[in-house]
Amino acid sequence: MRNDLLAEIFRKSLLTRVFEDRFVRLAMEGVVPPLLHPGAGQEVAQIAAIAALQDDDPVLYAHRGTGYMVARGVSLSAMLADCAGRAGGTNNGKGGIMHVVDTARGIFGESGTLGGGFVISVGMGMAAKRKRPGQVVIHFFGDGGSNRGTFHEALNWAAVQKLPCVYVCENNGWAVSVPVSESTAVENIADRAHGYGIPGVVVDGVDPDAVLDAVRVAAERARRGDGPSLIEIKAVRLRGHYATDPQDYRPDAAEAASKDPLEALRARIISSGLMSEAEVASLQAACEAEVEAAVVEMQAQPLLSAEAAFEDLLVQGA
Amino acid sequence: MRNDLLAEIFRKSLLTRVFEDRFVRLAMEGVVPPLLHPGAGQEVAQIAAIAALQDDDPVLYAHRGTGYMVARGVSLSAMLADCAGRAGGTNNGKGGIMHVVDTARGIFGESGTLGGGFVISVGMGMAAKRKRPGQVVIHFFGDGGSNRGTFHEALNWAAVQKLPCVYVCENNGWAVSVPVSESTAVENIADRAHGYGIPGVVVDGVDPDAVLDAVRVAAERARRGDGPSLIEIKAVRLRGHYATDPQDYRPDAAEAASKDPLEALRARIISSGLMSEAEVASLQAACEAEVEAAVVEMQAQPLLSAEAAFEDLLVQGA
Amino acid sequence: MREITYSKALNEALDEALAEDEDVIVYGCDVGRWGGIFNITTGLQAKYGADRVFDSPISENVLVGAGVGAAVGGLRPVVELQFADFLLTAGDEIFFKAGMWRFMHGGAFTVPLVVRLPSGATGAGPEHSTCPEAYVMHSPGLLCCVPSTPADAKGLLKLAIRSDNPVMFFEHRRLYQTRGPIDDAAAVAPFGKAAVRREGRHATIVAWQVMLNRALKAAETLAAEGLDVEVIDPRTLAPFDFETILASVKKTGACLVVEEGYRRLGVGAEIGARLFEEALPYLDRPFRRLAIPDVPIGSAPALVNRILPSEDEIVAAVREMTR
Amino acid sequence: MREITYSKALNEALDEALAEDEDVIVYGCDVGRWGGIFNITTGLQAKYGADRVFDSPISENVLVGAGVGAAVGGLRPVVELQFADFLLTAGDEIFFKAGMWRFMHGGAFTVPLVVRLPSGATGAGPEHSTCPEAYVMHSPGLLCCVPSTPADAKGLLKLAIRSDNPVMFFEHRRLYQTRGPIDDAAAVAPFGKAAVRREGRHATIVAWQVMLNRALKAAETLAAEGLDVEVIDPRTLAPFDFETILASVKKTGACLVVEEGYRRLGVGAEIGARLFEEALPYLDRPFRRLAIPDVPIGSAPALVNRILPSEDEIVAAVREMTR
Ligand SMILES: Cc1ncc(C[n+]2csc(CCOP(=O)(O)OP(=O)(O)O)c2C)c(N)n1
Ligand SMILES: Cc1ncc(C[n+]2csc(CCOP(=O)(O)OP(=O)(O)O)c2C)c(N)n1
Ligand SMILES: [Mg+2]
Ligand SMILES: [Mg+2]
Repeated sequence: MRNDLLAEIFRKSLLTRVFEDRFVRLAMEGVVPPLLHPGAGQEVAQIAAIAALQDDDPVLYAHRGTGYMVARGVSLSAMLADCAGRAGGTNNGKGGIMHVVDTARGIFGESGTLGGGFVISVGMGMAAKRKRPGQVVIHFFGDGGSNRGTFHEALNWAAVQKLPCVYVCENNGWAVSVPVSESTAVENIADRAHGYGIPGVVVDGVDPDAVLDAVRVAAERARRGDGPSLIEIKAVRLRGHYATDPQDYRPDAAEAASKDPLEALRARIISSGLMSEAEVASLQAACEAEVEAAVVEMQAQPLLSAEAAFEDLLVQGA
Repeated sequence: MRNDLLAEIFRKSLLTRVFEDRFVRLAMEGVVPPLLHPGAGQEVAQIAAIAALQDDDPVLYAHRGTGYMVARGVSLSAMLADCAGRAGGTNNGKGGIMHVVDTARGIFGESGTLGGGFVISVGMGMAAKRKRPGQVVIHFFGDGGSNRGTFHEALNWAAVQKLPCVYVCENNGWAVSVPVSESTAVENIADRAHGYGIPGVVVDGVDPDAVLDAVRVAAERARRGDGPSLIEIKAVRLRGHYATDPQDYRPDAAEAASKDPLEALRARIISSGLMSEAEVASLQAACEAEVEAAVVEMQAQPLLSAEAAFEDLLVQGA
Repeated sequence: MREITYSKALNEALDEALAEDEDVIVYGCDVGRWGGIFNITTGLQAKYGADRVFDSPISENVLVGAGVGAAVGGLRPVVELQFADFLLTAGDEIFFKAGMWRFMHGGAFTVPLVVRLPSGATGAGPEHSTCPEAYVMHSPGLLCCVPSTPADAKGLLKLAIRSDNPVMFFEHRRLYQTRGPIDDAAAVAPFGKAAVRREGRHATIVAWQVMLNRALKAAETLAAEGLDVEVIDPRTLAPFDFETILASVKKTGACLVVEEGYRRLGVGAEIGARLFEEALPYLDRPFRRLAIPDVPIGSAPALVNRILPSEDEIVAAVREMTR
Repeated sequence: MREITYSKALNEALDEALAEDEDVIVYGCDVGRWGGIFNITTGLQAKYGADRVFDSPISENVLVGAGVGAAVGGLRPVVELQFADFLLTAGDEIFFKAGMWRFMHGGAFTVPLVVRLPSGATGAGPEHSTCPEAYVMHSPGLLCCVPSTPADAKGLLKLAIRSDNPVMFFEHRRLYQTRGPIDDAAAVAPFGKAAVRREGRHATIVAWQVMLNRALKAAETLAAEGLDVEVIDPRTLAPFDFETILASVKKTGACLVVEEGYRRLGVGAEIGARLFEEALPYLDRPFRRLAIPDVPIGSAPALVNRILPSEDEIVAAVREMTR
């Protein structure tokens, strides 16, 4: 891919990592509830995937990580405010980090029940097809979530209708403590594409070029009116399921740590001469500063009124 | 297959056809509600599939037809009584023809919501594996029902657990008025087996040998502990969705009628010299007599007490 | 005034909604080419095209879930589930996605979705017979219509499609062939306005759909005995017009709710509890409910009839209450 | 007497059930190797093997549906859904398969299934916070346990596993770490027997789980003011011991139900309606309910606390009722 794009993916991935690490520390300090499922290890692929789309193509995501939001430039302080129960957030105290939303940036939210997004994405594809030709709906989900029945119903109907949807499975090998091999009867989740007559491809989550290309191909197919695709990213979950998960069920934690795609990208950026070590260090410092500024901005926001509990349910007078 | 088995499949298929045709007439006369979904065209395959199993291997079926029950020798008058709201039925007025049950003959019932049987079959497979090694659970369902999410959840988990389950899709090309091509993104539903790492085979529903063989192979695999299989029978729905369906949505009705597997089997039986025309005629007469006797027996039963409405829900004192 | 059937009224509402707003789409199993297993969508695909009126796979989760997504994406989907019972088959999508997608995202979306739910006991067994309105009325974020007349069927369905909120629309299958007057010029009362179908002063009956018809017949019988019963049709269960019931019960002092759902924690439970909360000084007579006595609905007609509240039972209950 | 936590009590019940009956199996997401996300199944896989205690895919429909099938096939499955809310995600399997498989097949089967449902608001958002007991109590064919103490948690879970009926077992997550005495020799009261947790004569409060604890604290405050409140813990919602409540309310003349479910058509609605049906002459005071005010439960703690009934609100309600 072009150098500037690669640099941008690196910058956003770094910012995501710094942001989430700071989030975890805030959680330990009790400033926000510890409800983040860290995306460490998956942010490079998430951001590369988003880079393959138009800036406002709708994104439905799952619970792991904030790379999607950072990729689209969602306000960091807003995400923190969501979690801290303060004003200035995106969901008015309703959904914390789980339901970050920013429709102007194409961030269309998350289903708290895993697999709930598959079916929503189908309808969004139906609307895109009719109202916004050329728009592509992307839905990210985990290996674990791919065993929900909604996966089947959604992919089948999306394929029948040739909807402009791209399904991206981030297979990090684990669903909380359950390894994919014990929950899933097939090695590559992408193989399930056969059952819906659509392309299914596997890409390595360490390789942003491969991810970008795969999503581009799928998005072009979607825009042509040829229907959905299934992309499986072989990913690595560097941290616990949730921020403070001891992970004692996990024999592969050390091995995983050695496979950090962000480290690989950092090394590539430096060895290819795209940035010097010093430039990377100052980028890191800039990310840290940006995150600190977001923390300060969040903390300056007033707490939400408890009466927000009664808002945002029904549209009044409709 | 052996001649005696073929003759038996023919006899049972004929009996099923005669029984269901009589049922439809009873419905027109108002004796029973018109809730039968005629299995005409599918009974040969249904009965051949059952013939591949042990006599008490559990069967979960879908709504179309009664071949499974006739194959196992369920009392015809009991099935009629179920529908007529009389004593002597199998489900005490609760389920009519939809929920015929006869556990002694391995008939384990039906889910009224399509696709509800997939998940039940997994649990029955779990119980078979632990409590009755060698037992195989078979579940019949339609092409339409295969688009329920439960298909996906069940086949995946059955495959992970290597359960002794055999999944038989009777693909008759229609779900009520919707052709399979408009609801289903893949030509062969058997291809979905790839997504669960299990065998998926297609057989012609006109060919009882092929059906028998496919189910035998699947049952042996299940007994060996190698897990489930998916078999797709290309079937033909000769009648309407329900007994009195005018089927005006259906361009292929005449073509379907020309493909009646029972007629093909009748011709084969005669042309191969297994039975003479006269023998077939007298078999037909015997079936008719058996069905008439069942009607008489059913009509001699008292009507169910309306208090049965309150029975069969919870086990008392447990 | 014209007289049309309840099913024709629904068909007209869909037809007009499709004509008025090109964002309206209609889909579900068999609704396209065939016009629906109950013929409510007859002719609509021919008129509006398969892009707007279409068949679906048998996939209730995605039927409803896609409806939420399509609504979020700017369409106004009208989804048919073939039997109201299937609302529980799509439980996550009805209660969490339709009911809460807007809420959990802080009001970022509107969800103008209508789910049509043909309900009622016709002998098709425990999973094809219920009137499961109570599940909806218990759940935040969902509106709920229960039209009893052709005029309401048409008017409420049109309002439901225009609403920016998700609406669960219960059509009673045993009403499809009933006829009633419809005044094309009249404005439809908004959601949350009950109709007093008959005035009276000795007791109040709350009922809708098939039970409303039974209640009205029972009221005639009772009138001949000198008992004047007020009969209230709530028309929508969410929002719920409790005020009309309260005013009636303050006048009559006695309330009977007749419903086709299960009794325990049914709609009647809520009405009884609220009356007890808000009208105790006016309550002359013990509250009464007639409902399905907390067993599933079997298929044999004798069993079904045994548990559906009957006209005779309504008459007897009112006699007993007012004794 | 020993003191143990509620979560230890549940773990012991499972342990003993697995030891007593080799047909008992325990499964769900993460219950095997990890011992469950709330550590209720800790140690059980090591002790009984992966054939009897095992992990599952994230597939709630088959988790519950396979439970029904396994029960029909002669096992006694105990299934964990990670959050009670997911009961609606597996709606068909819970309400139609578990609740009706026996019924619709004329009693041919028994369905000795237990579904464990960790409930309660802990700030995890609208789909991970509810106490959805009312959906179960409204539905025929399901038993429903709501243990409030470690002793009941253990006793009722053991009974549930031994029962030949399907049992929805609600464990409140905010009780897991609470401790209480347990008398290993004492027989557990059967399903359908409420416990009077405190005697009193001025008002009756019905509450369970976290709300029971709040009610008991409120009762202490009220006692200091001279108001003696009777506090009843139903222990099981189906079967439901209405008689104990009726007797109490006949004595006190005033009833308040405090629950963590949605208010409209909640458990309190049923209690209120039944009292109004059966005890009108004894009802001195309007009925009162404290419950979630019919909005989903957001994630910010301030919002959650705003809508969960508090000790102060209970105190205020009783004061107002008895004024
Ligand atoms: C329907 C449903 N079941 C279970 C859960 C609880 N849960 C949340 S995340 C998770 C694991 C998800 O695994 P995967 O989809 O692989 O995503 P990952 O966490 O690995 O990114 C589980 C079981 C849920 N939220 N929804
Ligand atoms: C969950 C659910 N959705 C819809 C229905 C209504 N329904 C009953 S049979 C049927 C068509 C079934 O098609 P298929 O599975 O192909 O079986 P066939 O009738 O062709 O034998 C439909 C839509 C149902 N019973 N359950
Ligand atoms: Mg994973
Ligand atoms: Mg079919």
